[in-house]
Amino acid sequence: MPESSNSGGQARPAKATARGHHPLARYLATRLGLSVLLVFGVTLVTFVLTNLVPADPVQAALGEQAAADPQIVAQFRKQAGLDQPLPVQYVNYLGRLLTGNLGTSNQTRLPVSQEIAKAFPATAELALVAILISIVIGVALGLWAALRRRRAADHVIRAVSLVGLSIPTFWLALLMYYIFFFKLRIFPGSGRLSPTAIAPPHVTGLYTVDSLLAGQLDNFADALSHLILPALVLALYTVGLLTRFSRSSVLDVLNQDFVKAAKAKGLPARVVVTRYVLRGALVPIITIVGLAFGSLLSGTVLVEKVFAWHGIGEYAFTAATKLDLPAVMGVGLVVGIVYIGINFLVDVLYGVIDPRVRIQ
Amino acid sequence: MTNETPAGDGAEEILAVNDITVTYRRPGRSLLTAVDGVSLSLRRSEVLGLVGESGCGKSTTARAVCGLEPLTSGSVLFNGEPVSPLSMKRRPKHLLGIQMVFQNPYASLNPRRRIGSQIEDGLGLNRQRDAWNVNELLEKVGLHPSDRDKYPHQFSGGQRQRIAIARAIGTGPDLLIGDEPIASLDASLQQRVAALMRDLAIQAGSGLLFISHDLAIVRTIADRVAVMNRGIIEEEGPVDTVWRHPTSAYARRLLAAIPVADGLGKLPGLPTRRQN
Amino acid sequence: MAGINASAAPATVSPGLSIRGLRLEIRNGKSIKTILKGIDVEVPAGRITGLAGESGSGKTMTAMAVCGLLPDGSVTSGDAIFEGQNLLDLSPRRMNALRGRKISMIFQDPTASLHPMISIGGQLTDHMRHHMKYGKAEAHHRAVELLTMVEVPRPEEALRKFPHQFSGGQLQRIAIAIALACNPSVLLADEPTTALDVTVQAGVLRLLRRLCDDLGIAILLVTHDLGVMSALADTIAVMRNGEVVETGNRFQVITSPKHPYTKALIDALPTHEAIMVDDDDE
Amino acid sequence: MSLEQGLTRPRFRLPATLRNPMAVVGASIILLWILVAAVISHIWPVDPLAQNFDRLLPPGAAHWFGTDQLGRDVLSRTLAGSQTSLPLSLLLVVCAMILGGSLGAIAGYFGKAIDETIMRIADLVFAFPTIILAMVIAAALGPSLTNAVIAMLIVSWPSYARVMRSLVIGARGSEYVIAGRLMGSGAFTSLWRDILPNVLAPLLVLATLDVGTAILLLSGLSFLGLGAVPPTPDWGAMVSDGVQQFSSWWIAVFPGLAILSVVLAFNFLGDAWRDSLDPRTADAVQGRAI
Repeated sequence: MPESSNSGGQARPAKATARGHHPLARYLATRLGLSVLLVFGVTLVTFVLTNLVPADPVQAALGEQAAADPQIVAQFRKQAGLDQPLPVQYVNYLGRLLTGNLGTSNQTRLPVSQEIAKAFPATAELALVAILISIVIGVALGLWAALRRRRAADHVIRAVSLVGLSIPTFWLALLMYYIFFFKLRIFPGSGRLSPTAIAPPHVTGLYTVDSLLAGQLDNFADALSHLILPALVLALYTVGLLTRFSRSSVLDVLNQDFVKAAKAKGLPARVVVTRYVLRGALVPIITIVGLAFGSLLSGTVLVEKVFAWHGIGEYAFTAATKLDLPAVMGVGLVVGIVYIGINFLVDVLYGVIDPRVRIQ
Repeated sequence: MTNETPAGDGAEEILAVNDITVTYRRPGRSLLTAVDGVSLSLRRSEVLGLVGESGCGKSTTARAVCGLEPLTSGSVLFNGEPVSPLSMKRRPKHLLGIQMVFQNPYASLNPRRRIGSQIEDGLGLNRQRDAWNVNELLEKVGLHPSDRDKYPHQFSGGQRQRIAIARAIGTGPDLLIGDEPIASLDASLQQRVAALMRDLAIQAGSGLLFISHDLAIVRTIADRVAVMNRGIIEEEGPVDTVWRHPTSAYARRLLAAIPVADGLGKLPGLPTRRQN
Repeated sequence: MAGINASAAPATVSPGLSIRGLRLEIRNGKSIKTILKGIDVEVPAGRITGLAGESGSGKTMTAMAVCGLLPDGSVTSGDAIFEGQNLLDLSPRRMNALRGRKISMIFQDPTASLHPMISIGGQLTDHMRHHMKYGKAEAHHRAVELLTMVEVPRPEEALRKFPHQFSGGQLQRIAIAIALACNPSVLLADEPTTALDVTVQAGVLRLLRRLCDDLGIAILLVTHDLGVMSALADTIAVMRNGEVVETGNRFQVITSPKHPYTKALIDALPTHEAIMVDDDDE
Repeated sequence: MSLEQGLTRPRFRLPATLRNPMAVVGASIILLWILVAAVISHIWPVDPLAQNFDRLLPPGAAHWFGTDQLGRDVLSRTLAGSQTSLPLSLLLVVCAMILGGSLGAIAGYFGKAIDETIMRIADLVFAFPTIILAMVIAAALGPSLTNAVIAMLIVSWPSYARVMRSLVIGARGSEYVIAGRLMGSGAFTSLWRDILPNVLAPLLVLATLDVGTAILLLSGLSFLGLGAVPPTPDWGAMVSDGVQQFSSWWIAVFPGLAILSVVLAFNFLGDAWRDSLDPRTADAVQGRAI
């Protein structure tokens, strides 16, 4: 029985299932738990910043004139629950959040949640297109640079990606708008649609998708042409980020023995790259895509204003410049939760892609 | 350093490992018992070889003896006193007499300090102040005194391992542990480095616990040998007895599997009748 | 080193591999490192030819040069004759067509040389389908056959599993199956058992011997372990610093080495006198 | 056999880094801007705050970079902008590195509850996109450069903590550190003598690259009106002025170029440095790319 020495290895998987649950399910449950915990953390941060940090939250909420009247102040404190102990205030705050109440904007006197809900699809559309552009271009450039490392293409791609990481997004937005709209008139100007166009019937809130669903091809073309320039500007930083990281992830994989082994099998270079190298680099690349989403969401705050793109970014910009605290906090909270959700999705993808997570 | 008492029944026992168990909790998996009721003892100027294949728990045992691995049950006594696990605090004085030489010669020395000062750290612990000096130690391990001002990366793997041995011996240990100290070296060096470790340990009057997967080399330097498999000690005894007349099935299988460089083209065997 | 080579076995005309005067330099910027200084080794079919030496002696590079997987900036000269053509002169395209088909390779650490995210079945069949133009069913059938041959238990099930679900010894058997998939004539084995435990190693060594004898493959065994060498190789070439210092049949090289370096290597080994394997005494 | 390549510790090699042309370009631009911030902008003849009636003048002989909506000289304001951006970003990075590095080292070395506490706080910061959190904090604290820097410190220490923690955990288990502990060194000696010197280089690379990020973040906050308060000359605020004065491109273009040049310079330097520490690239002969 020459096999007897190896049979020990077979005992391993059998033992592993001792604790029951499917490994992927357990993994996902852990990640979900962590995400929920983080969401609570995010609410804690916004609570602390709204209620404790401003020198005088009452004045921040009421404005200077009303805050001078002690009676109004006292009534406001009572109404807002500010006379209660902090933990109670936090629980009340959570309760309000659960009912979708993010407070009222100091500027517009409208509920913040309502305004954010209105702006959300615009930003989602922009960010999704930008991340798609970033993934396609960034991963391709990173792969190319890694395969041609230390040669001309690598050096050029490196310089380009570093420029992408160094350009201030808000400045680039202004510059592109000036050149391509104001001077050259290649792209349409601000907004999500031309002033004469009528928005497609609301389904997803993404104009490109909605117009296609409604079969309005002109509207689709119009929405797309408005989308391209801001999406490209927004994507430049993340393209740089993804290029750099894809390059180093691919280099890591190229140095692995299994790539050498795949080449020793005589597989064509194309197969080695797509089947062995890219798949090996996929997990780190997906991680970075998750992070890149964060910088995209940050970028929208700096880009949307310039293109008059009525999304969360523009709302946040206006709120920040006007020091509209409830609105700023609302944006922080929503964007934070969206970002946590995206990173949870990344974790899910991880589990699906990597058999070492999926099967024990 | 001239203490060359041969290992005998009269020599004092420095290490007593009594029925220790070490268990790990693997994330999301069942418990892993790496060491399962191991007992060992070691006297001054004695060399005990601990042999087994990867994952058998021999390194975990070595680390538990140093206090690097918390015990699930059992006890380790060093010079009659229990070995406490290494915490964030300084290691208690009475435990400084246990020193270790590690497997990987490229990681066993601080890359940013001269080897001379690293050896001096060890000398600082020696109760006999002038037992050794750096130059002597370097010469003992076959290096030149002028090497003391060099950095680790200027040496080969074998040389680094000798430096690590010099540092450990310099402390004047009662117990020296080698955790696979020769596994990363070229075959032609393994025997020599192992013999050097034995000679220096005996010369310094300390006991040597030598962990290795290579029974053929352990045999040449150890007085006694313990064969470990899946966390338990399958067989223990004087090295020649285990080598010539192994009684446990595992030890026989291990011995039979060692390819012998005899030029005969004999394929290492797998005993055919293990069932009994 | 031609003088020492006199005792080498005469070159066979069979589909083995014949390495003559192999030189390798690696150029990096202005620095030129000479890795191999004229290697002569015959790797006849149906025999195992050992390439021994310590780390840095160039034994692995010799194998890599033969299958054309060298680092950037490598320049080779000399001959590596296989089926009447010099492998060193082949275009990358033609070399790629031979690799994994006629000349295949196994590596030291099977946990690293198999892709952790591709199933065993995938890694065992992709080159078959490319080289042999097998269909899905044909490739699957052959894969099961191969796993049976290398004695991996429950082959059908194993094909669906991933590398992390196997022990090192099983993985090396799988790697050997991958190497043998397209019926190669030459197998380059680079330290095939170094990462394995001795008891597992014993099984893999026996497997390699059996495959060599049954299939008549020419095996080039690269290892630093003279014990493994003595157990498996029919002829042994000892390398040092990019040169072959001694070649001869197994028994002669190990029991009466001619070159002082070989002698020193053998003397450094622990003696095995009186190793007792009481196999048959009950 | 591959042990040697894998485990040779990265060594501190600035000179080798500076042989890289990219690093030379980066270092030169940085030196030039330091000179501008420390000397040239102070002795520049035109007052960056002086307003005149020649508003929104395009670049010309009198005003090389033109004038803004209040008739201030864009060139002298761009030069003066370096006085806030550069020192504040450098200060911020140094503070973040010390704060985050220490916390990360403590978390990594001591583990357990300390580690959990520190890293969960870090995770919380990472749960927000950077500018969003900085914006939220700066808005709560009120607009000023100091508050912007405080907000940035809060958002930037965790990346150092994470990197430092993983470096320390990697080094903590390495054999020379354990050998040191076995020879009786306490936790502090072990950290200071055995671990820190061996993990410092990657941290410094991160800091170099982070100066660029800090400048982008600071100017971003100023662009949002949460940083420099008018009339302080600040690059981000100047670009913001350009959004209002759309057709006068020069108001925004020059300060933007200033930001780009400094950030790019730090990125060039940091990237070249990282490259020289990278065993994969330092050791160019490793196997042909496909």
